[in-house]
Amino acid sequence: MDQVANYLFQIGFSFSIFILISLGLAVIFGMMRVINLAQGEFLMLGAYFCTICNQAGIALWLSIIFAALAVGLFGMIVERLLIQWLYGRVIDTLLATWGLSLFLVGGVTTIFGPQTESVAAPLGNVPVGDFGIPVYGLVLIAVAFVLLAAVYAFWRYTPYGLIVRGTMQNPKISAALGINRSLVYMLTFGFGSALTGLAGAVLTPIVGTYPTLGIAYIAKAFITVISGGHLPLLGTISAASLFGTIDGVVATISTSVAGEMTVLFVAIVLLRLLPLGITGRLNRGV
Amino acid sequence: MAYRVFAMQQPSQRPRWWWWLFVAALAAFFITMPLHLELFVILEMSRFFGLAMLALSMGFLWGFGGVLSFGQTAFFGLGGYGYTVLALNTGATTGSVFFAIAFGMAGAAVLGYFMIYGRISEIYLSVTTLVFTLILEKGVRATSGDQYVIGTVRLNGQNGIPTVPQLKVPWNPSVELDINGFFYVGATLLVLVYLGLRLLLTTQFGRVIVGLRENERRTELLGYDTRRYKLGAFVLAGGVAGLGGAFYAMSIPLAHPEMFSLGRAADVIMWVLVGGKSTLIGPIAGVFAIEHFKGWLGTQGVGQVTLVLGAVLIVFVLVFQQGLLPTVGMLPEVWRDRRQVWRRILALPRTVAAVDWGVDELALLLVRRLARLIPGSASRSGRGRT
Amino acid sequence: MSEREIILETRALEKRFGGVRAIAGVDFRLARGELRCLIGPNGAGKSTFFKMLTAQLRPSAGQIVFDGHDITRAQAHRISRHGIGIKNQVPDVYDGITVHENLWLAARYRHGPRAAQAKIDEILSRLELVAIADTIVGELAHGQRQWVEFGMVTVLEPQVILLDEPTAGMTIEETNRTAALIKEVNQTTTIVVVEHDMQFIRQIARTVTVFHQGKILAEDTMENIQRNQTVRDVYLGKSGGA
Amino acid sequence: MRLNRRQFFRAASGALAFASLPHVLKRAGLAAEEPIRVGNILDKTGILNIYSLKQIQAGAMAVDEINAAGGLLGRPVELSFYDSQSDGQFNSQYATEALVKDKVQVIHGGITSSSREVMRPIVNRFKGLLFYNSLYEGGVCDRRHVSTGMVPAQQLEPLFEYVVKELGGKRGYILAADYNYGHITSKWMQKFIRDNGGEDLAVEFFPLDVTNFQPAISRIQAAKPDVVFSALVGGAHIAFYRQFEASIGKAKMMLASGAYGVGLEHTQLSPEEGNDIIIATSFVDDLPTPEAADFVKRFHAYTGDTGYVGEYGEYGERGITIWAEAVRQAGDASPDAVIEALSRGKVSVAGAGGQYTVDGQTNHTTMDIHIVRGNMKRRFDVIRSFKQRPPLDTQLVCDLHANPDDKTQYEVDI
Repeated sequence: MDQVANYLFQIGFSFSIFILISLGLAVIFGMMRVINLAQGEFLMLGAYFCTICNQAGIALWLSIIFAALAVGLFGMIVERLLIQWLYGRVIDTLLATWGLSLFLVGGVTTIFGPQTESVAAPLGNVPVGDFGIPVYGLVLIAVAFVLLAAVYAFWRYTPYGLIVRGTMQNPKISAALGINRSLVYMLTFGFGSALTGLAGAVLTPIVGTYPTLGIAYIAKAFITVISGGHLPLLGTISAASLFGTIDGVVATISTSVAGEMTVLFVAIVLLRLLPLGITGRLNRGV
Repeated sequence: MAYRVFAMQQPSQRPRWWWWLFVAALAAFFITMPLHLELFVILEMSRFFGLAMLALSMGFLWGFGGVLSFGQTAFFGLGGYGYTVLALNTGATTGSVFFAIAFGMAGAAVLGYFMIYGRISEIYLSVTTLVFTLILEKGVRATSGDQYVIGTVRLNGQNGIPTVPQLKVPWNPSVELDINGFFYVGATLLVLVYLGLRLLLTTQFGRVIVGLRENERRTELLGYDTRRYKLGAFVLAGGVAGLGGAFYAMSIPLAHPEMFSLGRAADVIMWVLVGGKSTLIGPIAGVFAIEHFKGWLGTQGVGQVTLVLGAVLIVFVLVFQQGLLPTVGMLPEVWRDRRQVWRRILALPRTVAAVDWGVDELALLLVRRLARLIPGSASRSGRGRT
Repeated sequence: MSEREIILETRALEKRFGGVRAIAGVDFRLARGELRCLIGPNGAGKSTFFKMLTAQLRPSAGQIVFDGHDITRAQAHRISRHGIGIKNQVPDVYDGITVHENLWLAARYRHGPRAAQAKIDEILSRLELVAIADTIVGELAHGQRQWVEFGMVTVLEPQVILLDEPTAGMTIEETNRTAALIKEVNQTTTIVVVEHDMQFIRQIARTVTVFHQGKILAEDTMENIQRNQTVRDVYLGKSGGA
Repeated sequence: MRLNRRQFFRAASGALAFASLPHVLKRAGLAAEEPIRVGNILDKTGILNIYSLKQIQAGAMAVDEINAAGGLLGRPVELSFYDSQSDGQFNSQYATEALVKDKVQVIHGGITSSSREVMRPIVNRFKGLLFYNSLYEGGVCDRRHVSTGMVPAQQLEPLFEYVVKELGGKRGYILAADYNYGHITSKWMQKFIRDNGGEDLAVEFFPLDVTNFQPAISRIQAAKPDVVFSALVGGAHIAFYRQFEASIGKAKMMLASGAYGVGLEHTQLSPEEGNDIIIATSFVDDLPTPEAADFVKRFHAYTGDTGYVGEYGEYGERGITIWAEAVRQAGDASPDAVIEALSRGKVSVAGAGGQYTVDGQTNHTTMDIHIVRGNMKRRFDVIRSFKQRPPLDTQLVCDLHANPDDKTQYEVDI
């Protein structure tokens, strides 16, 4: 019984991590088609903002929100300075954001040093039979689900969501309808960045805060969104469920390396079998 | 989209006399180097040769085939490990070099078949190759335990294998090449690889590869089986990268998982981009420039090397798309027409901003107009039409 | 028409994009030697139809038979080798290399190294492109790029040439020249043209097929089509006439 | 000329101490002499530079103090620094550059066993000398390599005797970093658990970039050990100590480590997360000796940084002073003369952590070992000290007197 609960927790935890690291990318790459290789570093910045706020004595949950806002703002600046010149030039975007990624890792290391900073997650654990399940892990799972629902509702049911979806599908028509396209791009990029920053901030009590934090997650985030296919949210959820389950199960029975390698391998095979991703054949939805 | 208009010479043309002169001069420069340079430079150059082959494989595939594969580092690593493991087991170094080439090609063939015959789009290809090289890196790093042995060789995981055998004289396998001998072999092979790829571009195969970059669909509609050509280019580049890996492993001497890493993949892109991806000599120059720069930075204690490299990458993507060599090539012309050029450069950001989503036709046009200012870019070539 | 040999035929050809049927059951027959025009309002499915014939799109259902072979599932390069050449709507050329190199890539495969040069020279002079043979194609005017593509297709010497809007963006003179070229090529080759320019169609067409909402609405001589009330409704209702 | 430019960049970079400033040399009357060149190859940048930063400064401090005291054999010592960026490729590249181009007499450097194994063949090829100032898994038998750090028989043996026998940690679970240090160290750990009548339940390895230890922690919970032994390394692995405290807690299960603290982990964890972790070390700032206090004071004054220095910082001074003593005994700074002096076994210096004596048979160092425990002040309480422990494990397999050409790294077989 407690073994089952433990497995469920491991799978839920893996799934939540996949969701958290990919949700921002689902907006930025899935919707806007901006291939942002600095995504991992946005995650890392979120972690740093959260840590700084927390060390300044601000409550953890408030620090997390600050971090999301700060990274969202940073994302908008990046969009203005860098991305906006590169729309439609996929490979150039990839290269420039790779440069940004190196730059940010170098910059943060120069400013804060290489050492791991920390934020304590003081919630303790719930005993389930022989196992102690960390409360913060459960919080993380809850955050992932709430975030997912919020983003879906926002996209689906608010006028802003509609404007964004329309603009991403056909920017010329939106422009003809009087929508400030450039503004929509900037805000959407900022939104995606804020989601990523939030994810980084939520993760930091578990994984710590250090400059190369993002590098560990970037490949996972991309394969999740790419394997998901052309419906960013639905695709990301389905890919995250698949990969989260594989990772959770394999890592628990074998090692975490085996878990990661299995996920990457499954992703490559999946792309060969479904070149358009899991949602490739669906055509409605977000 | 490639702006080959900046290339100093159209690659499908048969090289002209001055090009042969250039190759000869390059070869002569390499041959005399040990005579007038200190030992350390010779060692450094030997190290660069392996890297330059990696850069060439990337430059050929990306600059001419239009395929941006991050997997070149994977085949580079496969070559390095393939050579090391086989040479340590058998003692035959020359055969192991050939094996390294074959190993790189085999890796490329398997991965390439998966992707190219699966018709994965350009960007998915980039990401898939990236994931491939990451899997290899993680896999190799996880072989620290003493159960991971091939023949008599322990793979050593994270540490790598520092006992890479030095190249021996092919016809007398009991004698190891000394530092100068290794330098000569590396230089010769680099020149040969460069020469081979350069001449390949003038053949039908080469022209179809360039056709793939320019317009894959059209090439297919003309009756070429584009998948075969693409796979051919991919496998060839894999072989060149494998050879580079073997040489690099011998030169430092170490076969290690960093050969597969993200950082290495970033380096390759930087070499090719900085040197100029529309040429084959550019990537080689890029290796020498960037690697020397990086080595210098590390002894200066100025802080994070990645900070500087990241900035360099951004600047080159945004401003010097063509890379250093082609940019330098257009300098005299820029000076002659400086007022006009300035006007155009100043107009560039505004023009780009005005360009519609997804279409940078205008910028393209502008670049082409700029290119027209260069003699030889829209050259009336001497190709004889009978 | 039935006494002439049918070279290209589609049976109940269909293409669905999600829930939309872009091509909704087309039975199309083309006889050897014909010069056929396809017309129809925007979105009628003409370009989609062409793309399915050349495997740039996969049919959702139905069959394509060319010269006795079922080519429904064939790869694009196979179809080209069977003998269908296409000029796409957007000029589909190699922008970064010269006119000569463009034609070389086309001729080399079909004719081998020795014959290729002669074929290229012939096409260059026929299309009056000799003077710009060494110009980068991307720098040419729109009309010239269309001709380069036309040249690439004809140098393949296919049995059937599909031309998707060959005169788009051309001046009146250029259009007239194109019409003459098409007629000339038609001496030896079967041609299908998609066009909007009625003037141009009147110049060249014998039989016209009208597409509407993914189906064939009518197929007749140009004169009869122009008198056909249904066709006029479709055009007037949709795009205000040609 | 070259020196000046380097010094300029060092000063400008701020973080690197100003080794051998010209005024130091002038005051000591050394400016005119031909300098003895020393290379220092450590990670100023890169993912593992936390281990190197204080060592770089301490090494520079030691060189400055030597120069201020009149130099070595009447010559100034010139320190060249190379940033290996936590990437083995640079260890190879800079080791070659230091020996071939800059012609250094000795290289101090290498943190990970990987970086050491990269440099060792190069040092042998160009007949140099490598001082490896880091704790490691032991067994390297090579006359051109000198280890000044702890090896398992020195560090782990007393630790395991204390934890397994005295504290009753009979059932042990081992977590280790996935490279040669972790693999060989985990074998020693298994051996020492068994030697003390305990049971080793499992050994797990983690790549250096792993941060999610939840699956491992659930396996630990299922196995119910008395104690978890860690040989985890680097910034990412700090997450383990955090997740361990959140899921299990040291109130329920003991946690002991061979590599905790040297990466300054305790300064980055919360007091609860670091409290009660038991380690064995050759130096902590909290050692109750005047030598330790003096070293910390000098380091703080030299760098202006008043934080915790720790073992890896102290290694910087230890390496330089031991080498300098060997040069004095040899009367010559060339590698072969220094090696000859070391092999006589008379090189011994009094350092911050006690007496350090290089064993001529193995080129390893005999030193004092202290068992300490993390406290709520993010520091360590010293529990017990062991005087002058020799590098027994390596001595069992290595005899450079008998086999001067040996270059093997021997591994323990269990």
